Formats: sequence, structure tokens, C-alpha cells
Amino acid sequence: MLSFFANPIRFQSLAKWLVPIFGITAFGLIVSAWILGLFVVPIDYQQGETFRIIYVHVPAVTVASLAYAFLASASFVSFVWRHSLADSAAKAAAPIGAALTFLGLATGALWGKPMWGAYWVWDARLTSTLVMFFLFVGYMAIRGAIRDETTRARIAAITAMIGALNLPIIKFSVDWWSSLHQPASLLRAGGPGIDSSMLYPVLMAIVGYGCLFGWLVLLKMLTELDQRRSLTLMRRAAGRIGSSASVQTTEDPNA
Amino acid sequence: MLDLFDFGKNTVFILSCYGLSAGVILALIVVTLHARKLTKQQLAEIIANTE
Amino acid sequence: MIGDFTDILCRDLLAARRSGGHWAHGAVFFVMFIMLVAFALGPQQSDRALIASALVWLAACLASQLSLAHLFAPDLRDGTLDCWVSDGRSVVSFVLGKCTAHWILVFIPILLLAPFGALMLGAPIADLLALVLSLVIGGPALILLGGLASALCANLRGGGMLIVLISGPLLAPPLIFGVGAAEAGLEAMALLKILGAISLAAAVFGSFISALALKTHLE
Amino acid sequence: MHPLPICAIRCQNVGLSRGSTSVFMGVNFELHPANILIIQGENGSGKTSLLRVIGGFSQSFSGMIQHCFDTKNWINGSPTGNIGWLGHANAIKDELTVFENLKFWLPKAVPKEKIDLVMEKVQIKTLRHQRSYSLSAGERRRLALARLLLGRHPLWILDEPSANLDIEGRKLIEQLLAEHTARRGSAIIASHDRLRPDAPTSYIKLHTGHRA
Repeated sequence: MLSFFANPIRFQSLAKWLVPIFGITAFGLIVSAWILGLFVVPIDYQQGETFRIIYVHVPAVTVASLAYAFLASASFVSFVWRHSLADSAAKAAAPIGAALTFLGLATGALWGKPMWGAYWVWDARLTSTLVMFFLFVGYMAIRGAIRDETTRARIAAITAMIGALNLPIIKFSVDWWSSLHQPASLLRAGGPGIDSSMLYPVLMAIVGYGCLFGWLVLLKMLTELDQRRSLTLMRRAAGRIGSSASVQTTEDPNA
Repeated sequence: MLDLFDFGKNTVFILSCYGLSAGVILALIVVTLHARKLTKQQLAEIIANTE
Repeated sequence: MIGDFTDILCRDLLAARRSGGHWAHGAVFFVMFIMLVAFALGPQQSDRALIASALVWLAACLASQLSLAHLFAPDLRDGTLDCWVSDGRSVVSFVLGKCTAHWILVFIPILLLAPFGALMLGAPIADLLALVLSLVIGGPALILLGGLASALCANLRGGGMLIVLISGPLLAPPLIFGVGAAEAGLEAMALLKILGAISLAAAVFGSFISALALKTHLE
Repeated sequence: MHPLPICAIRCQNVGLSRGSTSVFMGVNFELHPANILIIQGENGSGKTSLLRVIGGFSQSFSGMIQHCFDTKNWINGSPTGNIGWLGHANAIKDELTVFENLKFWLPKAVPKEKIDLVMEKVQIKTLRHQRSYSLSAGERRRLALARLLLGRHPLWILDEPSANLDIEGRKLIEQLLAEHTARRGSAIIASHDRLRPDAPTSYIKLHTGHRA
């Protein structure tokens, strides 16, 4: 299946179908989840009104992690099969993932202040999310530093895969580290017994954010394909089609 | 209208969370669509010129 | 394999001996860091003693990363790696040899200075052995993981900044367990074992991935 | 001098693209032992890239490159280990002396006396104990040639070997090539200069592509 859609033309025709579906689903789900979350869902008796932040925080963090998984898998495909579509998928995913991670961190901090009295604690989950943000940024920075397209794809793919190896190790070490340094964990996810009327909008928002991610990635990939096509056409119009070799001769052609 | 957006003492935090999310997501969408539009135009121009 | 390793190690040590003391950069940074930290924290000995191990570890971690931007880039630029690869010699040995030379030149001076640094920050003498032991076991991980970032960014624009950005997340686990082991003392063998495992994994995977990255830069 | 192991090479329709840009395409040749191939072309026509592809540094080319070592079977894959590589860069460490630089590249199986021999051959024996940073550009090139002579590589790949060399130096290269082919070695050379090696020589010219 992978190789079937690895063809840019086939990918383009598939993407033309998927783009509107993802776009509309994302818009519908996110808007309705937010309206439900802001105005309809009854308040949580423990956390009060701040609970409403869950509808922007949880989907951002969840989809950001999925975005990193996507980035790493696309990088793996790009590295092993040297396929340029996988590379452009990874390239498209990085800035969106970084933005979602940033949203997750920022809304988490804004949630933390009224809930636990601090914008930031060096909790395992926060710390590894912060590291993931740096992984996204590092990935984009290393792409920006390499001019040659082949080298860029390969070095960037290695970087993304190292990050994927490193993330669980960091999670483990930070877990151990905070259990040593913090007396009792301040953060407790959710609280006891989430009512299903609170849960559904969260799921809607997660799916919505996921569709938003897919929509943006596809749009960016289509944009890059078009850019490449314009470049090729321009070069062909200018007459430069790369160098070609003449047949082997035994005479010195300059003599 | 103001009543609708009143969530007690934490209104500021909640609204800034939603505002920030909406802002960043909109910015992402605008940037992506803008780039898409530009390249489509460019490609159309080049195709028109070369034929 | 082993011959390739010793060749590159001896060459780097010889070149460093003639480089006008360039290798002492890390040790000088280490000493200055300790001194400036003491100034920043103020003269109360008791405050500093609590965090002495952590500070020494941090100083060692940063000092060992200083000259990493020049670990692989010169050999890539002057064609040494081209000839090395086309001669069919092992790039993994090349990476391990370079990192070992870096460890000898940069990290051993830091190891020798570390107990004095810790004492100056007010650490009790009883804690010194655990600190030095954790540095001995964790040091290779610092160098090899920094070397991995350096191999990825060799030959790139803005290499120094990129190396910090890439190596930062990689260095978090050895730093966490290194400081943990140094603070927990000699009873906490489990931590030293984890630290050793990190160093070992860095030697195996780090050198392999570094070699992959270097070969990619040759394409 | 002992004869070298055999290395022949065959390229079929070899091309290289960097992203959407084609660097070169349609390279066909067959190179036999004791023969020389000279690659010509303007600046930027992809000579160095072609050499790197043939040398086995790049895996992302199109077409087919086959090698034939001691046996008569053509195999695909990298000729690594059988190539004497002389690129633009000379692979010299400034801090080491001329002798130490050569000693670093000396293969395990070759005795140390060979170092003095090759230094004499390229006329840098008087510089034996000089630090390499004090060498002139031409002397550095001669040192790189000495390194090439240390290995017993059946195939030489030379990128502008005569760069920075005077007329005498160019004659030296022609002489080295003659000796190399006499031992059934082969060579692929990218060069602007009119090298006239005394061996069967074929030519390839890379054109910077323009639509006719």
C-alpha cells in the first residue's frame, strides 16, 4: 500500500479527495467540541470552571505526540527507501507538531496556575513534552542548515529517529528523577470519575485536531509538489536539463 | 454576551487558553493556505508561459 | 577494526600535543565555571555544599561539549574521511577513536580537577569518591552523545548552535542519573549501573549512528 | 613491482539527481585493467559528482555500476577498499610532519620502507620532517600523490590531480600513471589539463545540458 501511494501522481489524486474531508471534519469537530466544552458541559465539582481548558489542552498534547510518531515513521520510510514523498511528509509535519506542542505547553501552564498555583513544575509529563518541543525545533533547524536535498533528507531523518529513540529514555529518567525530588506528585490527571458528557467533547476535539493535522500536512505536501513542478518547468524552459555524457571515445575530443 | 463568557474567577485563564489555541491554529491555517495559493498561481503562470 | 581505532587515536593525540594546548580549553572552562558559580551563589558554604555534586556534574557536562564543533568537521573538510572510506577502513572505529581521543584530552583533565572543584564548593570529602566514580562511568556517554550531535552537524552552517540544540535532549538522561548517582553515594549501585548502561548504549548506538551520519555527509 | 589485483568497472546509463535537479545523466563506459579513462567537461558539469558516484560514496544514483575484481564476474556494489582516492582536498593534517602523515595512511601489510620510496618518487624526501602546514600548495599535492602510491589499489580515481602542480609535476603524474598501468592498474581521472599518459586512454565529455 505504501509503495502504491508513493507515486506522486497517485498521491495527488488521493490527496485531492482527502483534503476537503479532513478540512471539513476538523472544522466541524473542533468548533462543536469547543462550544460544548465552553458552554454546555456541566462544571466539574472538584476543578470548577478550569476543567474547560481540557478541551484545548488534551487534544493539543495528544496530537502533538502523534505528530512526532508520524514524523519519526515518515523519516524511517524516507531513510530506508529514500522516498522523497516521505521526506516531504516529515518536513510538513514538523512545524505543525511544534505549534501543537507549544499550544499544549502554554495551555498546560495556564491550566496549572489556577489549579495548582504554579505555571510550571518539573513534572515528568511537562518535562518530556518540553523536550519533544525542542526535538521538533531541532529537526527544523537542522533542515534549515543543509542545502543539498539528498543530504538534508538523510540527516534530518536520522535526527528524527534519534529523537524517537531518546523520548522514552527521557520519559523514564525524568519519571525517576521527579519521583526522587518531589515529595508527592502535584499533578493528577483528570480526577476521579470523569462523566461521559465531559469525555465525549474531548474525544471529538482529539479527532478534530488529528484531522486538522492531516489536512495541513496534505496541503503542505501538495504545495511542495507544485513548487517542485514549477522549478522543473522553469529549468526546462531555461534549457538547463542537467549534464549528459557523450559516448565514450578513444580520441581526445579537444585534440 | 458578557455573562456567557463569565467563568468565575478563572475566566482570564480559560479564555486565554481558547484564544491562544484559536489564534495559533488560525495562523497555521492562514500561512499554509497562503503558501498553497501562491504556488498554485506561480505554477499556472509558468504553464501558461511555456506553452 | 582495532588497528583503525588506534591509528586515529594516536594521530589525534599527536596532533593535539602540537596544537599549542588547545585541548586544555575544557579544563579551563571547568575551573572558571566553578569559580563563577561560587561567586553567583554567595559566600555561605552551607548552601553550596548541597548542590556541589550537581554543579560539578553540570560543569563537566558543559566543558566536555565545548570543542565538539571541531570533532569531525576538519576531517570531513580536508578529505581525510574520503580517503578513509575509500580505503575500506571502518568508520565506526574512526568515530570511536576520535571520541576516545577527545575523552583523554578533554575529560581526563576534568576528572582530575573534579574533586578539587567539589571541595571548593564545600562538598564533604566522603562524597568525593561517588562523584568521581559517577563521572568516570558517565563521562563516555557525555562525549559519545555529544559526538553524535557533532557528526550530524559536521559541515553545516551554524554548526555550533545546532550541536547544542541536538545534544541538549540527548544529554538529559546521563546528567540526571549522573547527578543522582553522585548524590546518592556509593550505596546506590543501581544508579551507577543505569549510568553504565547509558554509556554502553551510547558507545554501541552512538558510534554506529555517527558513522552513518558521517557517511551521509560524504554523499 | 608486483602486478596489482584486477579491477575493471562498467557503467550503464548512470545518472545522478539532487532533488529535482539532474546533475548528469546517461554515462556509459567500460574500463578495463591497464586502461585510463579521462572525464572532461566545463566547471559545474558534474565531474566531481560522477567520480564520487563511481567511488562508491553516493548510493542514490540511477543506472548500473558493476565491478569486476579478480574473478571474471561482474558484481554490483561498492568497490571500497580497491580505490586509491585523490580528491580536491589532500587529506593532510597540518600538525603532523610529512613522514607522519604518510605513516598514518600506510596499509598494515606494507613495510615502513615504502614511505621513503614514495617520498623519493614524488620528490619530497627533503621535506621529510617538516610540519605539513609549512608546505606550499604544490608540495601538498605531491604529498597527496605519495599517499596514493602507498596503497596497492588497482583502481585510481583522481580529481584534478595536476591542480597546483607545475609542468614538471604534470610530467610526474604522467609517469606515475604509466607505471600504474604497467602493473595492470586502471585509473579514472577528471582533468582540465591535457594529460597524455602512455597507456590506452578513452575519454568521456560531460556537457552542461542545453535543449537543442
